[in-house]
Amino acid sequence: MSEETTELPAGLRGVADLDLKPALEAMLMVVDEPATEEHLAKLLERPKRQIARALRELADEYLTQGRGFELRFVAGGWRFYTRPEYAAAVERLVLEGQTARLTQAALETLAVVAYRQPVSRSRVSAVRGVNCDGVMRTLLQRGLIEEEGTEPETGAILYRTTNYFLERMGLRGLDELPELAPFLPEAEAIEAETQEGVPSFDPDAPDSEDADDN
Amino acid sequence: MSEETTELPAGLRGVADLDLKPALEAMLMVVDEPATEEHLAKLLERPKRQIARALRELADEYLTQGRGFELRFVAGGWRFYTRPEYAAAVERLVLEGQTARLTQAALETLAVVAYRQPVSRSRVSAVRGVNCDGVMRTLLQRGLIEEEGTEPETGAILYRTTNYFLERMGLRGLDELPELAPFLPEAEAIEAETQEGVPSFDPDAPDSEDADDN
Amino acid sequence: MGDLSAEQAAAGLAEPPAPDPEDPGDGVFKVRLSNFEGPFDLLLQLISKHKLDVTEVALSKVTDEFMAHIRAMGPDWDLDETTEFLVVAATLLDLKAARLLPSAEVEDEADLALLEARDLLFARLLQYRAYKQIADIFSRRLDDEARRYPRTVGLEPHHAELLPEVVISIGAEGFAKLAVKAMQPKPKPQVYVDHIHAPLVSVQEQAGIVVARLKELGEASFRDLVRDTDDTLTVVARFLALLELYREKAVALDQEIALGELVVRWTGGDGDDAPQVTDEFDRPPELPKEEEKA
Repeated sequence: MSEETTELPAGLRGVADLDLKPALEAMLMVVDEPATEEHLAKLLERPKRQIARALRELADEYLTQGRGFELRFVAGGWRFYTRPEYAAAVERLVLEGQTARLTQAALETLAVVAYRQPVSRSRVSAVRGVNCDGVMRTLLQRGLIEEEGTEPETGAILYRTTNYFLERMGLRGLDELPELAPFLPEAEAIEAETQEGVPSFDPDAPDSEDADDN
Repeated sequence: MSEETTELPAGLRGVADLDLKPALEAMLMVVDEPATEEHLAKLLERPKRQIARALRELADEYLTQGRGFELRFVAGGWRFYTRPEYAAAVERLVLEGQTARLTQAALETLAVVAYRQPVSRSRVSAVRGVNCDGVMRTLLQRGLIEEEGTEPETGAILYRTTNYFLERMGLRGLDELPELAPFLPEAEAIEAETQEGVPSFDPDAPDSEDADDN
Repeated sequence: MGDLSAEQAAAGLAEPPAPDPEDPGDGVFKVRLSNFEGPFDLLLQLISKHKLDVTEVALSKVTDEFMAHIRAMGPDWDLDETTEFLVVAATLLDLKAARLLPSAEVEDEADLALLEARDLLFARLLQYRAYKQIADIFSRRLDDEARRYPRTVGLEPHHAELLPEVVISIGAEGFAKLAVKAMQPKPKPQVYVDHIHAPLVSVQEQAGIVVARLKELGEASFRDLVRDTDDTLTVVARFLALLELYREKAVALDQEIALGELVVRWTGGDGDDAPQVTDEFDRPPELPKEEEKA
């Protein structure tokens, strides 16, 4: 919800006095695309060479300390990865509770993205009336949606559906998504039902076993 | 993520011989919500107590080593966070995800819900002396509170705080909320009085609760 | 669908630095522009302005200012807000009046009621203050926490590959229906109050009874006019009916001493045409102002 931000703009807090290595660790904790040394150098206001050396030292530390994660230089940038020796543990976690089907919340969110794309996360949350960050991550992870640029005014990341989504829906293109208009009258009926019924459980909805929004 | 174990694919490697701490580190690198000790214990096939100790030791190590990240027990589970000292660096990277601050009205309303839950809107309004419907909607939309059933006598919807609230507050659980008593001289006496429907403010008691809730 | 941010601005999130008084928000927003959040907040602010201890303060000291604030708000409030303010104001005035009386002895029930009202006001005020202090703690806590960013990076590609293929079995039409449902504006939470305000007793109806009786008797005390009922609402309805009849000059009212017997005299003549009694009191309440905002 960056539109609403009243926090100090990022640039206003100084980074120049921060200890370099922990600052890098903090930044890399939150990126999911490899971060280039140039980019990190610019953001942290240090020479690139200093950044490069610090990253290599960190990578060595993790190796020496036998950490379960590692810092790797991949595709031109640095990113935290799980260490392959512990893949078995990660795989268990990944597969635990995963199914081929999507939760009701995920399906609804996907539907909103499909018809509103390109759309920001905060907009999706606004439309659905609940925070959708967790569900959006799931959809990203399952390859059904992807990032597509940013909103010029706010800098918010925009999302669209992927080809994989079309494939799973059995559609040749987005233009094959049905028009919404014919379903609008019916929507009122749905509203009426949910207004008086138990709010979060809709027995007719597909895949309703998980009403949980995360 | 469901708590029950699904059948693991035949080819999956064993986790029993993995070193515990790095295995935990690897797993926590990929979770996107707090992971409970029970869950981790089950996945790694170790006693929960052993898991709990290892996690605490890891958290201590990161602190001692001055890492830019920390391992915290929040909202019932463990998760990696960036360390607050390095917020300035992280904020250069992530613009989205910064959340708008809550207004005084929203904060007060959230406080009442947190301590009185489950609680009806009218009860919250009664405590604050103003209609809270709009603010409650905002808190719902932002995922900080959710519905939890209805009051049997009046049919009024009851609200409680969410796990996301705990996450945002960095609390392990609701029991970590500060005691209300020190702020409330003779809290019990006041509670008792206000529980009874405040006769002089509300001629229609016991329906009173909802009389002002429009 | 830009309504969320507008809604947030109006309802819960920090307003822009220079709030525009012309903002088409609802009354709640306007109240906040005056920089207090309801009667308790105002009262606490006034008390702290005078550096008074809330547990000992003589509320009469801040009563005048409180009243001034209410007056300053003008006619813009909706009933909801006004009610709470008036309740507090009435209590304050009571307390102030009590202090002006020479004797502080607790003698009769009225004094006791006043003491109760004061205690209740204190209790609610203290309670509100407690939550306000907690809100400050919440605020600091949320700010601190906002400086920590959870790792939410998700799976590495080779892990994501382990996930089973997604199955979407609802078909394109089902998907479209779902989209419509998901994008449908959510009904605003609201509580229907019609049943509370539904006129259980009709003033028009009671007026008929009163008129019939007065035409027969010519003159009667109010006590007599309500002798056949012990239901408060009916008594109130008959009283309201009398006020309407008085307005229509169909009755004359006479009360020699305050709280004494109220004598009602029929002045409407002997004709069959009954005086006009409106349904003013029988209409359902106006819809909450909230609706207009949507």
